Amino acid sequence: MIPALLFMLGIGAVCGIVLSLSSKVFYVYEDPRIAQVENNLAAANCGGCGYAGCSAAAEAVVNGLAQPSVCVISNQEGVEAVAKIMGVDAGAAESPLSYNICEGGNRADDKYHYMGISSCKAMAAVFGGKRVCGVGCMGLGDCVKACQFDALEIGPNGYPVVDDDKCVGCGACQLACPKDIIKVTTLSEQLMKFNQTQDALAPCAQTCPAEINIPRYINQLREGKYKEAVQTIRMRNPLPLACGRVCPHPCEDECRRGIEEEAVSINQLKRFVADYEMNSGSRIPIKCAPDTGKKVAVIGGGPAGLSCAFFLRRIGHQVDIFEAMPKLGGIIRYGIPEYRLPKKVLDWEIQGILDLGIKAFCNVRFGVDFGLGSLMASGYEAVLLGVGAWEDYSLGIEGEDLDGCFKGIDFLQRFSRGEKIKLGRTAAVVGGGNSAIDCVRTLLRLGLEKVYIVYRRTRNEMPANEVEIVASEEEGVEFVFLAAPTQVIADDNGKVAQLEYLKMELGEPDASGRRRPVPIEGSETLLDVEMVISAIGQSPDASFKDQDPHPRMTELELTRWNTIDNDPAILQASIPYIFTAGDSATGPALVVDAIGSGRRSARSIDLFLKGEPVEPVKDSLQKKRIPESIFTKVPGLKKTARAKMPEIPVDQRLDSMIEVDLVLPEDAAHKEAERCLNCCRLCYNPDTGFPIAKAN
Amino acid sequence: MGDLFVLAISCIFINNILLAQFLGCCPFLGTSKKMETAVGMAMAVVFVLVMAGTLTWMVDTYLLKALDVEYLRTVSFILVIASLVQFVEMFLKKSIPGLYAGLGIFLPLITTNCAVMGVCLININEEYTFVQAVVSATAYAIGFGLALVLFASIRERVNLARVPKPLQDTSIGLVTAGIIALTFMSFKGMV
Amino acid sequence: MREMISMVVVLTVLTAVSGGLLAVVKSGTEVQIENQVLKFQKAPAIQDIFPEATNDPLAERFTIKTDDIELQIFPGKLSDGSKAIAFETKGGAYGGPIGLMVGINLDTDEIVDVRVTTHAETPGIGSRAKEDLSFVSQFSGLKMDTNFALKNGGGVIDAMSGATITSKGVSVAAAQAKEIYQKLKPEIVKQMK
Amino acid sequence: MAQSLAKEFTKGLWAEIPPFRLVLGLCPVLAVTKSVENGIGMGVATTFVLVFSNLLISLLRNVIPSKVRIACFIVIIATFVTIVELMMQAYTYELFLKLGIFIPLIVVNCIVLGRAEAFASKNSPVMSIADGLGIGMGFTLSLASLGAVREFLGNGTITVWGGVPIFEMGGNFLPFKFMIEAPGAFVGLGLMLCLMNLIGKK
Repeated sequence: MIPALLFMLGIGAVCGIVLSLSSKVFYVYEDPRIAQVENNLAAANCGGCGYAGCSAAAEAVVNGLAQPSVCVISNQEGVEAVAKIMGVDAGAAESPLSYNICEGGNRADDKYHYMGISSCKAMAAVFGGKRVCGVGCMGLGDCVKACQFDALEIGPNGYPVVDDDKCVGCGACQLACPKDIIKVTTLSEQLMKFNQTQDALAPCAQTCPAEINIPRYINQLREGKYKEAVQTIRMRNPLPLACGRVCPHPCEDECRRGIEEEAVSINQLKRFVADYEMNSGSRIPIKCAPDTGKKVAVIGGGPAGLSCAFFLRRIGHQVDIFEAMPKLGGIIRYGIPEYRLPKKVLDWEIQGILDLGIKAFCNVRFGVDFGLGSLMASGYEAVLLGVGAWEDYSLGIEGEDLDGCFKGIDFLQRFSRGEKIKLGRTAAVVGGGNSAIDCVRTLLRLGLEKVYIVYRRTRNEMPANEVEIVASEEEGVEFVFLAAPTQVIADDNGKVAQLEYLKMELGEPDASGRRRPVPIEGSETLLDVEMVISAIGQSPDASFKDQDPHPRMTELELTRWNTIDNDPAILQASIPYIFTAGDSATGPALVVDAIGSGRRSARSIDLFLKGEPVEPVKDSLQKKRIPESIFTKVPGLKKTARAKMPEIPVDQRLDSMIEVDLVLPEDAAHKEAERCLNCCRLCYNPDTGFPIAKAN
Repeated sequence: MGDLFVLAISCIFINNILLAQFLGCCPFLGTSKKMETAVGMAMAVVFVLVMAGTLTWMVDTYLLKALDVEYLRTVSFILVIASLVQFVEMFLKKSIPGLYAGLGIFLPLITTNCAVMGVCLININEEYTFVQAVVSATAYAIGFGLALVLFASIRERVNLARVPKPLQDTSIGLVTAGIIALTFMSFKGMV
Repeated sequence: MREMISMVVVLTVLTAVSGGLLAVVKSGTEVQIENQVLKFQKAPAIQDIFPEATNDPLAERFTIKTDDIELQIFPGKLSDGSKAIAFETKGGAYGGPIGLMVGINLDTDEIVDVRVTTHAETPGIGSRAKEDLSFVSQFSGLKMDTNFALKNGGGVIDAMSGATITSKGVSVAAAQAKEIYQKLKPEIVKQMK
Repeated sequence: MAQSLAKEFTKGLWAEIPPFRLVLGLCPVLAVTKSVENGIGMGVATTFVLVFSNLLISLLRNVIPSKVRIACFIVIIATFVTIVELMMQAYTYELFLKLGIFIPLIVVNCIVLGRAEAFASKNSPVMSIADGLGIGMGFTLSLASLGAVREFLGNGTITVWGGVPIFEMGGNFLPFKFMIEAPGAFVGLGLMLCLMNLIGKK
């Protein structure tokens, strides 16, 4: 007894002292999240996860290489705790949940008044519905009666509300509903849903190229549920911070309030909730479906690639991104200047995407550093080519290669990467698009004395965003409209000295509907500038096609604009396992277009990986509108002023690259959200009397 | 010397710790998915096993047997091994980061590796001398590494094959291990 | 600092409690374990060695202590009246020590029979020493001054094919028995009376 | 309370049954399942250790500093393992001989430490006992079933307790000796895992 006690006492003390001392002596700093994560793993060091021990697994989780559910022993609680530390969702088995797509409820007018019927099914059979809206909920609660688990009830607005905690995904409600309003879907199905002609959609949601459920997130914002709002956006758009800053918001063009007065400032509301998340200090968990074990290579880490990778990852595939530039982001990092989208914001947003467990390899160029052959050998089963459009068009005029001439995207990109560019004192930027505006505004911030925009049509035809044009006007850019450059003239040292242009006048409308500019004979004019930047559009750089020695590469068809030939409904290229998205599929377009097509290509890739036929979405609403939802007048509105975007005064802008546009303050955001009519197909909340007027 | 050689051969091949004695199976399956991991793990096991084998032999001979408390062997061995591993890990991390990067991350996995504890116990049960104990620990560790690396290289190939769904992953891994074990059985006639 | 102290204290107290607890359990089960070892390991071997003993060798066991050896002796009275003893020695093999119960006729100094008691060898090979009676029966009737080494080592014992090391282990154990016997015989005879 | 207690208990029997669902603690599974009897013996020993170490760790969970928790858990587990070892030596000596080195090696069985860390260190004593009992029983069940398969195919018998087969194949049956050798252990477990995957799809 005594020797045993002494022995154990001794050995315990020695071990304890050695360990506690060495933990002090050999202390090394490491990411504190590793220790936090490790504390929540089972710590059995069993190796069941495939990593070398719990600390290695914790490190892998923190570095985004493993899922929070990596531990094979850990229970759900542990997994959730880890997920919380990492700001991603637990990603356990994907369970289907009931999901109600109609939030119109009793807002739509009744079409039939027959008080005796209290069953949706009977109502649908007898009258084909109760309300004027052909797709909306009838609100008689067949689904509620069908639910065995008490998970459904008719909410205050007359449509069924699902309690996710109680729902088991049995599907009884879906069977009971005669209108396909309530659907039992998994997360993956919801993520891969595209707008269809029979959906209950507001005009803005139909217009948004990313198909974000706009009324839903504005409603959530209004209720103060900012996190839920961000989650709603992330169902369709992985880059709310970037889009909230740079999107030209086509959605606002179709806003019903915009028919009577100024449209709701949808994009600013998106930016408000996105900024709220970023400034809150913690990431909102992003749900991912369980791993499928399939591997996809995404080439190009721009908005299209990121979007495709994000959605593929969320539906459970393993995704690796290959990027030629030193960092991810593509055109939104290298083409959009800091004052519009700060790199810090972009870094934060991209990190959140990578944290889902997406690996990124930067500084590797497709066709040079790796090719189709090496991808196939590494086990990738599908490839997304989202290489963007980085090749500037040439003006095709004499003197274009002189010292002092630049090309738009090339100039912005080189500047973004920190390259020292020899600047002149004055500059002319040729072109009327967003890149041209980006160039002039950047040049102003670099201290140039005089910057011109030379455009061959007038201000009305400029394709750049209106806000951008206004901002550049405020900042003192001089516009030279109706001018077509004819040559660049050098001084004695071979440097740019003047730009010669021909004056134009507007003639008959051309195919694009804009009036064609016609040159005026003998109107050559000289403009004294030391720099000329041509920003007249870009096309994809398809040099990889010749560089990659893989024999199948010859089968990849390109269009005459150098974009990758594809079926726009499925984005599949001429080689079946290659898909495309973004600018390399369509030619230069909006960021939000790229995001939408990234998700669309993710859907096609998913189908392809599952071995199902890659077919277009049935009854797709892509680029179309539901005719009955487009109104010409919207009665019942009180005019209220649209929230004005806060911005930094012009005199403070020009000496740095500081972000110009600011986020709405909370009260202004709420006020703006109140302006949303929460439209659906037919119904909307008029400013007067809802829901009291309808309840009677 | 000849005896030690025979001992080493029998520990590496005939009584291979993984395939004949079933010790250390968890990391065998866990760390064999990638070749890199397998090599790192194998190195770390050699490293720790030799140290642990030596240390526990000394604890047993000079403390447990001397005090006549041999029944405390299990408790004291595991405590010594766990502390040793943790100590070595902290030491490497601070002092030799290069080595730590290579095999340090595998160290925690070894605490609960029954191969380490098992070999230490075998050394005592067999009443090996100090030299024999060191040789057997080294040889068992090499045997572990050999089996692990062999297995990992086969597994990397198997991953590329079309395996029926229910058989995938661990299941086919175990069957593969069985076939390797079958080949190792043929070493039995060697000594 | 405070944290470090609590770490050391908790660990120390815990190990001490564990040590104490185990000491108690050990002392509680000690006798029972000894009985079990006798019953399952030694009894069957002795039964085989002295199949017709007229006494109970297990019950009459006694222990001899000299300076460096502590030996348990099982005395047996053979059917022809001669006195015999059995004791256990150990020899090493690669799979672990081999215990050998050696029965010796005190009157003739001849081996009555030997049996392998413990082994931890690879199943199917080492255990043959236990099952393969033709191997151990080679020892029966040999004088205690025989060279028990294997034939290739200059002795008289044929090794089992495919189990050389095990065979060697057994022969080492037998040689050890010879040494002990020659040293302790007077003491044993005295104790047997 | 009672409901969640039952849940913790039953999850070990199917939803998280080791080593099929939790591929852990394979060493004893492979090594001792030459017969049902060995499997049951090992399973019961492990269950004992699981239950008592879970209980003690759960009681001490607020006292143990987190930095030395693994060391403390190990000491607690090792203590119970030694108790089991001594008990088996005293009362079921034959089984003790058969299981040999795998009894002290319960200490490094990942399941035991895993449950200690993942469950007992965060839950109440009663729940921890239920968890330990459930997982332990599940482990016993798996060991016994794998033992049954291997013993039946490899030896043509089924032995549940005391060394006497309760079932024996007729004389025409030629056992697959390979099944009770090392390779058979791996292949047997691999195929059983496959079977579990087949029938156990949720």
